[in-house]
Amino acid sequence: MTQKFRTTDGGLIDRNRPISFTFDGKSYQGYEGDTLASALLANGVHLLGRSFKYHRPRGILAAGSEEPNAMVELRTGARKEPNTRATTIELFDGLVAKSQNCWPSLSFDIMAINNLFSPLLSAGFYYKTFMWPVSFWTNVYEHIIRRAAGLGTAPTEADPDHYEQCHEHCDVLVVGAGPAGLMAAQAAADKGARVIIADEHVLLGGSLNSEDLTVSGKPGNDWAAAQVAKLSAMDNVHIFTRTTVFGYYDHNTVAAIEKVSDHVAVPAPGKPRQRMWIFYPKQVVIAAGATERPLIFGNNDIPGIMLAAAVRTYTNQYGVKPGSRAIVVTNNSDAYRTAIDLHGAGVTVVAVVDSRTHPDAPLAAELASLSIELITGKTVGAAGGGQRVAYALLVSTQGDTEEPQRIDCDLIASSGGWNPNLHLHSQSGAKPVYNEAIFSFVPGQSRQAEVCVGAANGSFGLQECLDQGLAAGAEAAKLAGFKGKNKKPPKAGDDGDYSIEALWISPTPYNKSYKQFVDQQNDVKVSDVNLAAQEGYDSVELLKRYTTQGMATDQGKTSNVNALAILAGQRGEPIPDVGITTFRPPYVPVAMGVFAGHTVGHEFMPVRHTAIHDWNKKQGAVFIEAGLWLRARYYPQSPSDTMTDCYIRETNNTRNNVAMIDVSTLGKIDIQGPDAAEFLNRLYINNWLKLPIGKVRYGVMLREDGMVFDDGTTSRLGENHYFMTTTTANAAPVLSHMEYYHQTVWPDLDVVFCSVTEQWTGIAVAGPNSRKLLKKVIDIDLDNAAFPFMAVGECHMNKIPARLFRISFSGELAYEVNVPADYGEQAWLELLEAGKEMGVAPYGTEPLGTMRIEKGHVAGSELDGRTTALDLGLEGLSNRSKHFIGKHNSARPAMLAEGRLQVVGLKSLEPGRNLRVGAHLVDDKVTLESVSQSQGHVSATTFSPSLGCSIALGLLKDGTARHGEQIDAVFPLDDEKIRVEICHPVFIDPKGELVRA
Amino acid sequence: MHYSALSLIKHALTGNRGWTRAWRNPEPKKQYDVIIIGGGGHGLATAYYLARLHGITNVAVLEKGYIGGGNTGRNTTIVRSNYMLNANSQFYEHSMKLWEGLSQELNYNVMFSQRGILNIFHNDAQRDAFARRGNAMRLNGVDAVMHDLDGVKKLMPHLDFSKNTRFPVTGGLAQPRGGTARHDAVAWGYARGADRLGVDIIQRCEVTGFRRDGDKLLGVETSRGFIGAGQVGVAVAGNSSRVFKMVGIKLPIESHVLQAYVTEGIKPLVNTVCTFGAGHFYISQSDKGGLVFGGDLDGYNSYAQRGNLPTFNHVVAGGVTMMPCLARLRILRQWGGVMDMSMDGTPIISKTPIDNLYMNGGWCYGGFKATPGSGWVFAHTIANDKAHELNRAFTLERFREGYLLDEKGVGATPNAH
Amino acid sequence: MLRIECPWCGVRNEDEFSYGGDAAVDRPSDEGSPDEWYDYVYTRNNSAGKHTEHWQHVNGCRAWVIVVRDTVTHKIYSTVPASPNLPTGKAGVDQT
Amino acid sequence: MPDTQAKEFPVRVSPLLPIDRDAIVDYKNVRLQERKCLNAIQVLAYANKHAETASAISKALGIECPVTPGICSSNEHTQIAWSTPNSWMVIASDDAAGRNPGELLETLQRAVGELAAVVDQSHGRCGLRLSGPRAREVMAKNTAIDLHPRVFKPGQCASTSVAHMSALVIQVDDQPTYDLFVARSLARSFAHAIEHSCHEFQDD
Ligand SMILES: Cc1cc2nc3c(=O)[nH]c(=O)nc-3n(C[C@H](O)[C@H](O)[C@H](O)COP(=O)(O)OP(=O)(O)OC[C@H]3O[C@@H](n4cnc5c(N)ncnc54)[C@H](O)[C@@H]3O)c2cc1C
Ligand SMILES: NC(=O)c1ccc[n+]([C@@H]2O[C@H](COP(=O)([O-])OP(=O)(O)OC[C@H]3O[C@@H](n4cnc5c(N)ncnc54)[C@H](O)[C@@H]3O)[C@@H](O)[C@H]2O)c1
Ligand SMILES: Cc1cc2nc3c(=O)[nH]c(=O)nc-3n(C[C@H](O)[C@H](O)[C@H](O)COP(=O)(O)O)c2cc1C
Ligand SMILES: [Zn+2]
Repeated sequence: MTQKFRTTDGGLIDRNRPISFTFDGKSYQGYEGDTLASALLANGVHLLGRSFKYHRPRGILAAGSEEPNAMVELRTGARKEPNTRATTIELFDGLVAKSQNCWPSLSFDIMAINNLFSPLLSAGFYYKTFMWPVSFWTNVYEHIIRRAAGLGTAPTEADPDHYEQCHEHCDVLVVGAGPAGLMAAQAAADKGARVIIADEHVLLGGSLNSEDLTVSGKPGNDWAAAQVAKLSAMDNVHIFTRTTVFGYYDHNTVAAIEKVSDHVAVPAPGKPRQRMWIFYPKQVVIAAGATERPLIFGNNDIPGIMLAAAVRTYTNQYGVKPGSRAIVVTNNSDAYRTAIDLHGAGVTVVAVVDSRTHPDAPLAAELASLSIELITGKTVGAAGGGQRVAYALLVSTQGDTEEPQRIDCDLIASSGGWNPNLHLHSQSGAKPVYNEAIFSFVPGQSRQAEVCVGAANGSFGLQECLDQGLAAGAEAAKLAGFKGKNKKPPKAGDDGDYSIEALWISPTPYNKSYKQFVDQQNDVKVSDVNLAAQEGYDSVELLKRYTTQGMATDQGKTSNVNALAILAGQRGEPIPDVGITTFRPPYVPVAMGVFAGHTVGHEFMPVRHTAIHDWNKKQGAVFIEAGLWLRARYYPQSPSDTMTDCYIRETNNTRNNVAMIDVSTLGKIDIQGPDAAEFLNRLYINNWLKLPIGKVRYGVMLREDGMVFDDGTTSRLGENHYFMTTTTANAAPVLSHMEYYHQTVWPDLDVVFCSVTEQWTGIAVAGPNSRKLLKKVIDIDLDNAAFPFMAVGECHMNKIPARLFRISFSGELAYEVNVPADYGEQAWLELLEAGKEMGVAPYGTEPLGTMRIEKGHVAGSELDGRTTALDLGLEGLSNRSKHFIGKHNSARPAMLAEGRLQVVGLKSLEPGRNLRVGAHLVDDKVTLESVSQSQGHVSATTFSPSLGCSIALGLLKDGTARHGEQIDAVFPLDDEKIRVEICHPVFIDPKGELVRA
Repeated sequence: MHYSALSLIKHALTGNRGWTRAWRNPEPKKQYDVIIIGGGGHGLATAYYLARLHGITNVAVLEKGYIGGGNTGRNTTIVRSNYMLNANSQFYEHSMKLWEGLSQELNYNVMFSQRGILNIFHNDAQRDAFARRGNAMRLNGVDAVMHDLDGVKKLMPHLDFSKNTRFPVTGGLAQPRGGTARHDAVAWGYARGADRLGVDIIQRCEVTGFRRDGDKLLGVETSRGFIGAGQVGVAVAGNSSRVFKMVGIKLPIESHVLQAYVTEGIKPLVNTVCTFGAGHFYISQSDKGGLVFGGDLDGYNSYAQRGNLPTFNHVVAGGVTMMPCLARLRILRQWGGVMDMSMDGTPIISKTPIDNLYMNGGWCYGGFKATPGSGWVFAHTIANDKAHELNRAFTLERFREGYLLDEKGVGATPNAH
Repeated sequence: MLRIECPWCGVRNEDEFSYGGDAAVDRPSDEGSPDEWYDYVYTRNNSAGKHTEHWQHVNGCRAWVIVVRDTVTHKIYSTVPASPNLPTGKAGVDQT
Repeated sequence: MPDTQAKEFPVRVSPLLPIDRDAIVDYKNVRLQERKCLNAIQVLAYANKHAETASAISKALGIECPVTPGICSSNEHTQIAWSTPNSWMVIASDDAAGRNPGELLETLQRAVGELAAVVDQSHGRCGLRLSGPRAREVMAKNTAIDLHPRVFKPGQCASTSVAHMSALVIQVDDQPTYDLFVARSLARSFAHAIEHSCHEFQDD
């Protein structure tokens, strides 16, 4: 029979909807509403995996996201998810899961031999060994350590699913939909506030679904369902199920993950797998409940040893019997309910073992009425069994000197008390404080607009939870600006009491030693904690790092408080003095895809296209990235064309004839106002007060530290109207820089400006025939006298309104036409048409680079943020009698000292051997092997069609004074060395006659 | 107590009860020859080398919290010496050489793992910049290899190599000797080493001021009272400005948060340290199996020691773009450290305007790899009252004069380095 | 997530803004000494606590604003326009 | 500049051309379309001329020019959106009021005279219209500003980051309909990102 361990009835599963799944290749059945863990338990499967270090059998400890042990590999192939907690996986048809960290099989795992060597594998053992012989570290030891580490294996294919991110604002965010959260949401919503309530589970109600409790006379889960129905009907409430709030960030920003499609085999079309929500609440009510902590005794990690409340959850919510013979071991009253509920489900409860000597009388009476034995003043000292617990050995809390009492059982439900879930509270910046009544930490002073209620506040009584939830919800709404009367809380049925006495470690049975696990996932034992303290790793943080306690995928949710209590005991100090380790996001591990959202792959960064892009693409242009832009790099004419073929052809066509390039990517800034000239004068190192209307000027800007920032041309279009261009790379930084100075430093300047980069398509027409070409389409006089070098004018290009600039980057007679971008492609086509008879052709950025190198124009690779105007040969432009940005720091001693890298031209002296960017310049005494001081480097290279050799620009120590010398350009990465001649950086037309022709 | 496989067996047989403290827990003395403020890797290494190489053993390291609790304990542990500028290259290479013998030197396994570091590039401009750097490395005697696409595929088989991707991978610059180390162990190993040579390591002892008599430095005020010192070295990373403010020195440093993250542990997937060329993302896998990764600064002055959300999202987006199979792996923890960002991105290891007061800081996001080298030259600087050749360029005065060491070329914008 | 209240646009996420650094440094005049210029460009108070700083609302109205923020808690005390000459925005920008 | 007397005008080519369909997204509950032939004129007031400029614009266009941030006033053809502390974006489709290209620009230039700079951005922006019952949810995936009907209503606008790109958002009606304006060069990436966010609603 399948599902042997299902109760006959009850539970919140849908027994009419069976679901098939496989675990380790074997098929099982469960029901809708099950988790993988509950379904496995229903089938009597308790062994789920092997532990990290000793490969001990591990089962299911808990029933929620705090689970340290029950981790499986879920799904297969590209959808594989290692280390997935069986306790949080909603069962779906066709689910496939596998155990991890075991070989050859889960039940027989060879590495379990580590168990025998455990004294050797004590805390921090690897720091003390593996150092000899030295070479073994890299080749042998580390290899083994790495293979042993990690539990599951990662998928290696791209994830086929997608993820999303969404933003939502609200007045009140309620985290957790247990009784406290539901009340808080209701109270805030009743006042009209925009409310978000989020819970990890699909079924809202929190512990009401797993406990046998009543509210307003109804079963707790029914009350919760009614409450949820009421909230769903309100349009000011947004309910998020399957949504875990995982991070509390600055300024009350809260992040959550919604598992949109994890409960189905494959997401529905268009649906994301998971979605990150970024909430912007005015107020937050944290009603996240509490996590039970296990008692620590010998072999407390054997499958079948579970948290007492988890046992209730499996019994009540999932209709599962986690065992047939149970004992309950506790130090508090709450766990008695486990015995009562198990009994109700038909499980034999052999005994309740309470470490306290005076347990709660009514509860004791109730046990008696059910004929459940109550043993007080004792606890479980150790458990026994192989892959499933078989017995418990009882010891007195004082320690014994005789053989322990043995009780046979297949389930031990253990409760060591409760830890409020303070993660979010603590992440918000608050400091939790220790509370002696519950032997755990409770919320401290709030640092953000946040309050904890219910079990998260250390208040475990159901009535208290309802009362606090209501009051906090109402108060949060009020703080968010909503008025209205508070309602009365509903009446909770009696839920017993929660008194507790501390018991941190059980005494071990007489004369025996056992492994007592603190952190079950990382296999950290009590002895490891003690050893760490003994060796001086005795603050909580050092303890954590030395033993790795709390560093596993559960982040110590069930182990941290136990660990620090043991440490405090070892140090002989009170727990609050020892303190807790820092809570960090995320509250539960969250898939990386969620943080990335849509911003991956092609959406990681947008692409910028010019208006001529489609034409370029049609031509088969090869593109290059320039920031986010795509620019045509060169235009192959046949499949066999290499880049060199192309740029030589395109360069020749420009130098000898006429060619066009799309220069739309340059930054463009429209500047207007009475103080525009003065503003420019302060931005640039050169003079701007006397630029005539209709003229263009080249300018250089420095950063405040004296280094060159950007260069470009600025034109004067009207009395108070200028048009600036920047380099493509610096378009945005230059605009911000100008806005900075205008708004913060010189707000009195009456000038306005804005970017018009996007408005204009820019086309450079260059070459000796450029004037001839343009004359055919431009409606103004282009003769040299009327429109000389550095002139600008407004005109039409055929019907298209345009601006024409006579500037040149190539060193040829050249113009730049700007037209509104929607006309860009048409303008381009008209120019091509007009130039057809002259053989006009497009050219890309590669020949552009060639020509600028030949012409000695510095660009990005020389303006590398470390060069001054002097280094770049531009100091001549500067006017030091006026003020400009960077003036003072560009005159510091080191900026003028000898030994700076200065721009030079370089010519290969070895025909047929081309210089390469990134080569360094060294004197000829240096061999490729020797350590040396580089004297500079090659910043830009090309084969110069005009000179017929490989040339370059470089930055060379004191380069300006070294023209004519020879030096080696070395490229040790490829064992290359080329002899070069240092020369003036302007290789062609040094007087600039061509551009003025 | 010597650590070895043998001692491990011996102690295992006696229930591990024989292990003694790795370092003592002494009460501070009244007076020390040298006080080092800051029990991070740098402070502890400095103390170790002062004792070991310069015979100065009357030394205390004062740590306000627990040792290694600053950036040493929260960094992504990348060790490399792939710098471009000569002064940096030579200094970090010296440090690299010390790393190579560190576990033996300290008799403490710092798990230095030379799994290599690979900087991916995506276009010619990036390749050219890496070529310049790689060639500079080689000229300085540092190992560097330029890989083409196939070479990258061998080292990092799970990157997105599809052609139609936003940022196709075209190659990478590797430093095979680069790698990672077990960060905490570095602090602990130096602490134990220094302690064994007589250095006092004093935790939970915050320096709150300096006591001076005119120009003469007398010692430091601390949360545990005044402690006298002949010389004081400050190695407090992100807190440099706060400590130097106590003596009226305003530094060319801003404090910024850098975040890091670790995923759940998995079996080996990433076998080298790898950086993305198109976004802020770098990744490696720890000995414990977690993928440790990080990206850029949060971007604004901060002492918060925790990271914010937008940077988190951006870094992970870069990671998933570079390596799409990461999407289903889960992040376990996010944290942050306070970086001492200098104005040119290069550290300061230097004398200060105050006699007998020395500074070690400005490490930005790269000081872990410097730990041995930094301690070594800082100890030399303190012992000789004079910089070593290797830190001669790392002065405090270089900003005033203009002798900047700006690897990135972004100028005095600390959040951009 | 820092949420900065732009005096014009209202509260926006930090990723709409770009950081401009310490706003308490005064830019020297053209006659300023080399020391003053050095200080202005390179040295910072770098306070742990209240910090006056520039931000630009780059993905919004492009205004530069002066924010007073605690660098330890990240709490923002106030945000005001950097330029005294721009038309005023929304009333009530005290973010305390 | 442009000669508005000329009879013929060149054809404007949309920055989105390759994905030029009637609608980029056409699901039952959400639609994304391009607003073609856009006129977008930025008017930047000089120092102390803000109020005067506003009234000059109001007078010229017969629409109250907003002096409060975040407001967009409009009539049937034209929207005036508060844009930066010293500027507005005046938006209309070319043919909307039977105007010629350049006419709106000239009208504004004439109206503000020396009070303000008038800068044509018509070709520099791409306009998209997102509408339908799911439009708000699509926006929530792309922008962090609060678009809840209690907070953001028709007639309001915001310059903000949408899909990680700078955009101007105007709420047109409470269907809801949003007009989105982005830099021309980013238009395709932008449209693609918004389109991607709509996929979830393909079946409802
Ligand atoms: C997220 C992140 C990733 C990083 N990644 C890398 C990397 O991959 N590779 C790399 O090389 N570097 C990396 N770094 C940088 C590197 O961690 C640091 O540069 C380096 O650890 C600095 O070491 P330190 O000893 O100087 O400082 P710390 O380790 O920070 O030590 C300084 C100590 O001084 C103490 N202190 C401060 N003020 C006082 C006081 N008043 N009194 C007493 N004690 C005081 C602090 O508590 C602290 O323990 C990273 C940093 C971070 C935050
Ligand atoms: N016996 C005890 O000592 C004890 C301890 C704890 C709780 N209780 C009982 O439990 C109830 C407490 O009520 P409550 O409302 O405070 O807590 P609860 O446990 O009933 O509800 C908390 C809810 O919050 C959810 N949650 C927790 N963290 C979350 C996160 N980060 N994101 C999203 N959801 C999250 C949980 O899934 C759960 O549904 C009372 O009925 C009380 O009697 C008793
Ligand atoms: C290289 C490295 C690896 C880490 N691996 C883990 C890990 O596996 N599990 C874990 O919980 N934390 C891990 N951490 C994070 C630490 O738990 C901790 O967050 C970090 O040291 C910062 O300290 P704090 O969070 O106490 O401030 C790692 C940290 C580093 C630097
Ligand atoms: Zn704004």
